[in-house]
Amino acid sequence: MRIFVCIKQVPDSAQIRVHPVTNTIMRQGVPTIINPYDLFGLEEALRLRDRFGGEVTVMTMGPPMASDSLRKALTYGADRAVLLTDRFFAGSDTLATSYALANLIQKASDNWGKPDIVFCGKQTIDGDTAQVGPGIARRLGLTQLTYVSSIDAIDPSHGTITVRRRADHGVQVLQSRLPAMITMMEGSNEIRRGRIEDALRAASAEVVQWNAAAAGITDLGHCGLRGSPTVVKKVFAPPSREEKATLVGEGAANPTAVANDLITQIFARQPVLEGDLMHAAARH
Amino acid sequence: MSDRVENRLFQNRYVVDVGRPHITVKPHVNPSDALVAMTRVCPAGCYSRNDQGQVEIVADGCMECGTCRVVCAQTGEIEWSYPRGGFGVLFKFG
Amino acid sequence: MTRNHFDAIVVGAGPSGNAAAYMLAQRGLNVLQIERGEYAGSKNVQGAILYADALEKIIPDFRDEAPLERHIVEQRVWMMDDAGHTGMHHRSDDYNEDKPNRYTILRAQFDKWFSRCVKEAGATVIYETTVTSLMRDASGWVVGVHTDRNGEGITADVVILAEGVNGLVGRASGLREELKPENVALAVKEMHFLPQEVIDARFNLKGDEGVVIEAMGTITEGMVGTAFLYTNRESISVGIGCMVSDFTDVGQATPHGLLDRFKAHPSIRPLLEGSEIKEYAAHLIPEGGYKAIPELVGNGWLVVGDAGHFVNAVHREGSNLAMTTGRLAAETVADIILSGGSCSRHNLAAYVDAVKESFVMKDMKKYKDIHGFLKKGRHVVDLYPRLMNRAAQTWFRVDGVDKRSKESTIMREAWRARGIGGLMGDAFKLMRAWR
Amino acid sequence: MNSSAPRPAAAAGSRAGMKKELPEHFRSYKHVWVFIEFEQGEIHPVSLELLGEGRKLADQLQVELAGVLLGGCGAALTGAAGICHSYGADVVYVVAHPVLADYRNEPYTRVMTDLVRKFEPEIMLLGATVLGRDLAGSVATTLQTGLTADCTELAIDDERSLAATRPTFGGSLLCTIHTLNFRPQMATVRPRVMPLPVPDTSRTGRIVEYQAELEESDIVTKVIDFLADRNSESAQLAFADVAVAGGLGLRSAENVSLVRDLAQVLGGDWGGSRPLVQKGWIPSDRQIGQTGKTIRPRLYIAAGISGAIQHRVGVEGSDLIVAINTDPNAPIFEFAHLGVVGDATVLLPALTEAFRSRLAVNRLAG
Repeated sequence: MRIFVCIKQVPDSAQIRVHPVTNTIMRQGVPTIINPYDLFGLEEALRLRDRFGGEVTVMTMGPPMASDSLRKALTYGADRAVLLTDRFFAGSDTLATSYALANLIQKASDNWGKPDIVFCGKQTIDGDTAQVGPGIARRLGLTQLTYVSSIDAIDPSHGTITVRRRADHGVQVLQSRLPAMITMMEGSNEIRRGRIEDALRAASAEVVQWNAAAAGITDLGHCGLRGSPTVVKKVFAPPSREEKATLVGEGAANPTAVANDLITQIFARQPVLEGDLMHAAARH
Repeated sequence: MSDRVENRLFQNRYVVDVGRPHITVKPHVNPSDALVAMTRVCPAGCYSRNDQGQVEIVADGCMECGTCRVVCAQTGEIEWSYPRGGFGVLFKFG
Repeated sequence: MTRNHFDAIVVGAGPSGNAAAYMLAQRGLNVLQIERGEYAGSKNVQGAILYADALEKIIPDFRDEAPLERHIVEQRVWMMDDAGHTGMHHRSDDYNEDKPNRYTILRAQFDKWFSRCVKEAGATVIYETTVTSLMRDASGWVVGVHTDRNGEGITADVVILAEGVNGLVGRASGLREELKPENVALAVKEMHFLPQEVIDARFNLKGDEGVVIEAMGTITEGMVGTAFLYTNRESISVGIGCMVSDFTDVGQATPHGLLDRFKAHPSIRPLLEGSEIKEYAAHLIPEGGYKAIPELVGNGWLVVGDAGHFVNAVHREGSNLAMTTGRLAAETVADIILSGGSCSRHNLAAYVDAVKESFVMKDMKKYKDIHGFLKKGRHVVDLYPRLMNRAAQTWFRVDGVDKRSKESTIMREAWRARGIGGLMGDAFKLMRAWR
Repeated sequence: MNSSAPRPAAAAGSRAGMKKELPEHFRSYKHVWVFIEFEQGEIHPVSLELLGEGRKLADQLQVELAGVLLGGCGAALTGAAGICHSYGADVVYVVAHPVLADYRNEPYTRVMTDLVRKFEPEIMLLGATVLGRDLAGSVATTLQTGLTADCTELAIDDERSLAATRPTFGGSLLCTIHTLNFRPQMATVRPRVMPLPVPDTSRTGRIVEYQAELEESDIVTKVIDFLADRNSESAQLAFADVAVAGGLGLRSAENVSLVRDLAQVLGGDWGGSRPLVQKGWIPSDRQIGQTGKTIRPRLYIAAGISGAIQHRVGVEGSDLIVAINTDPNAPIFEFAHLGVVGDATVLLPALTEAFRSRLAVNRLAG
C-alpha cells in the first residue's frame, strides 16, 4: 500500500501558560512537538504497511524547522519525508492550508505514485479546527472518513475499506472505497518506538524540501494570507475565574439534608439539566 | 503554599511512560531510615508513606536526579533505571 | 563490518559528550552519539555558567552563533544569616571585553545548539534512545552498546561514556563504584522570568551584562552547601544545593523548602519580586573531588565529564572540565584510530596523561582536601556567616558605642563561638586545603 | 505557517485581510442559516441552541433565520421543522431523500452546497459536533469560503460582519475571526456554550421543500451498522453529560462503587483521579486529569479529590463543578462552583438517594 501521512509541528499547548498578572501568553521555552493526533494516523499507516507492504511518506507544510518533526516521524519508521516550505504560505488558514497540502500530495503522487490512503490527525492541538483533513479530501476527491476508531477490514486490491467511525451518540460502521482520507480517533492505537535501525536511518536520511514552485504551485493567490478568507482580528487571554466554591450544607442536620441542599443548588445553576436528567432517567 | 511541590512540577514538561515506572520500591515491611528519608529529600516529592508505614513511590514527577538511587544504594530497597528514551522529564531551560 | 559499526560511540549529549563527538567528527571519524532525551539538553540541568575558554578550544567562533544569555561583569559572594548578608562584590568594566570570559546560558538551548554543531560536523546523532549496557567480547573488551530500542546492538572501536553524574551504564558494567551520598550534592533550581528591563534595573546592568550571586550561610540550615542566583537575559536562575548525606543526616528540610526559604530571604526576595516561575529542576553534582575520580579508561572505553567526577566544587566549575575532558578524550581516540592503533587500555592511557597535564587535574588536585574540611567543619557554612554578619552590623551601626569597644565585642563573640584554638585551626586547615 | 493558529490581523496589502467592498456576486447573500442535526429521529440540542443564537444575529442584521433539515423521511422532518419554528426559525429548508437517511459526508455536502448556491445565506452555523465538523470543512472547501471552527461566542460587528470568537492553544487563548470578503461566513459552535432558548410553540413559519437529485449508487460510502453508546459498557467519559469521580478520599477500593452508583442514577459516567489508577482501584481508561482524560460534562462531581493542578486541567471545562472533600483548604475548592466540606463516603450514598427520589418524584409529577 502507498500511504501518505500529513503531520503538523505544533507548540506543545500543555506548556503554554498565561501570566496571571499581565494576562499575556508566556511563550518562552514552549517546545514544538508533532501534533499528537497525527501520531494515531502515523501508527495506523505503519501498521498497514507492515501488513500489506508498501511505503509510508510523511509530509508537512511549515517553516524549515518543521523538518525536525519529519525526521522524528522517520525514527518511528516512516520511509520518506517531505517538507513544503515557502514564505508564501505564511498565515494560511484552513482553506489555504488544505490548498497547499492538496497540491503537495498531488506532487508527491506524481513522484512516487498515488496514495491508497492519506492520514491526517483528527485535529491539531494549536488550531483545534478539524477542517484541514476534510478540505484535502474534498480537493482531491478522496473518500472522507473522519474520527475513525478502527479499520476493520481493508482490501487494497479491490480498493474497499470498512471502518468504525465515532458519531455523536455511537459508532458508525462504514464500508467505503479507496483512495480515502482518514483521520484517526485518539486512543485507537499507540505510536511505536522505532527500531534502532529506524533511528539510525532517520539520523542521516534526507528530508525532501520543496518550495511552492517545486511543488507545482503557481497560483499564489490561493496561498498564505492572500488565500485565506478568514482574518484573525483579535487574540486575547480568557478572563480568569476569581471566585471560589460556594460552600453548601454547612450546619445541616444530616447527610441527607446536605445532599438535598446540594441538589437544589445544582439545579438552580443548571435549570435545564434537571429536565434532561429526568428525561434520561425515564428512558432507562 | 509555595511549598506544594506538585504546583512546581506542573511547570515542567514530562512524557510519562504510562505503566512503566522507571523507579520502583521493592515490597517491604519496615523501610530503612534511608528510604524513609526519601519522603523528605526527594526534590519532586515522589515518595510517600502509606498508612501501614511502607514507603511508596509515584515516579511521574521524577526529575531523574538520582538522589534516591544514591541514598538507597546500600539498602537495595529500590530499583532505579532511566526511563525509556524520550520519556520522563524534558527540561525546557535546564 | 555491518553498517551498524562506528569508529566511536559517544553516550550522552551534554557538554562532555558533545565536545567529544564534535572533535571526533572534525577529525573525520565515523561517530555515533546516543542521547536518551528528546533533544540534547532535555535531561540536563546547570546553573548555568559557560566558561568561554574551554569551548573556544573546540569551537573558536562559538560567540557568533551559540545561544548565550549575558556575559558576567559582576560577581557577588554573600555570607548570609537570617536577616541579611555580608559579602564581596567584584565588578569591573574590564569584563566588557571583546571576547568575554564567562556567560550565563540556558542549558536546554545551549546543548541543543551544540548538538546541531555536532551533526553539522558529520556525526550521526540519535535521540530518545537510552543505552542500557555495554557490549563486550569474550575477553571483556568493550566493543559497542545495547540500547532500549528493538534491534541489534551497535558496535564501535571505542565507547566514550559521557553519561553524566549517575553514570548508570558504567556502573552497571562495573567500570566504577556506586556514588556515595557524601560525594554528591543535590541542587534544586527554579527559572524565574522577568522582563529584561526589570532585570537590568534591579542588577544595574545594561546590554548583555550579567551578575552572578553565590551565597552561603544559614540558608543551608547547617548543611554543607551553597545557593546561587544568576541573571539570564529575561530570566533569573535561582537555586540551592547541599551534600546528599547532609540532606539525609543533618538537615530537616525538603530541598524545595530550602529553596523557598532562600527565595524568601530579605536579601533575595526583592530581586525576584513579581517573577513568573517556568521550571523547577533538580540534579546531582559530583563533588567528591580528586579522591572520587574513578578509573578513566579501559579496553575499548573511556569516561569524560560528570561521569568521571570532574567537578571543581570550590570554584563551581564543571561544564568546562566536562568539555575539556571530552576534547582530550576525542583527541586521544582520533590519534589512535587514525594511526591504525587499537583502543586498548594501554593506548587510551594517553587521555589520562593529557587530563593530568591540563588544568583539570591540577585544579582537582589543588583542592583535594577541601571537601573533607567542609564536611568536618560544618561551622564554616553556618557559624562564620553568622559571625560575619554580626560583626558587620556591630561595625556599621552608629549607636554611641566607641569603636574600640565594638572591635573587642566582635572578637569576643568570635572567640566565644569557636574558641581561639578553633579559629586558628580552621584558618590553618582551610589554608592547607586551599593551597 | 499555522493553518489556524492565531496570527496577527492581516498585513496590509494582503487580499483577504483588507476590508473591501464585498464582491458583487456576494451582495445578494442574505439571511442566517442553522444546519439542524437530525439523527435517530432527534434534533441535536446544539442545533436548538444555535437557533437561539442565530435569532439574535438575524434580528440584528434584520434578516430571516432559517433552519436546514436533511433526512430520509419527509414526515419526521416536517415534525422537526415545527420544532425549529418554535425555537425561532422563520423558515426551514427541508430536504427529504432516502440517501440522506443516515449522515454521510458525501451526499450531505452535495445537498448543502447546492442549497447555499441556490438560496445564498450570508451566515451559516453548524454545531461543532462530530457530524458538524465533518460536514463544515467539506462544505467550506467546496464553496471556497471562510470557516471558523469551534466557536464559543458570536457577534455582529458594526460593519455587519460575523465576529466569531474561539478558544485556541487548548483554551489558553481566545481569538476573534472574521470572514470579510467571502460568503457565506461559516462557523461551527461548541455544544452547550449558547443557552438553550425557551421554545414558543405558538410560533409558526414557512417550510421550503427542496428536491435533491441523489442516487444511492453514486454514493461510495455505506452505513452498515450503528452501535449506540447507550448499549455500550466501555467508558464514555468524553461524551457524558454527567461525570462523577472519586479520589483518595474514598479510602478503599470498595468505596469506588459509591461513585459508580451516583453516576448510574444520573445517567452519567464515572472515573477517578490518578492515585486510584495507581492503586489499581480503577482501570486506567477511567483516569481523569491531565495525563488521563480531559472531560467537559455539564455536571462534574469530584468526591474526595484534593484537586492538584493536574486534575484541574482535566476538568476545568466542565459547566458545573461540585466538590466534596474533608479538607476545607483543598485546592479543589479554588475552582469548584459548589463545595461540601465533608466525608465523601458518607455524602455519596446520601446524594445518590436524594437524586434518585428527586428524579423519581419529578417523573411522577411530570
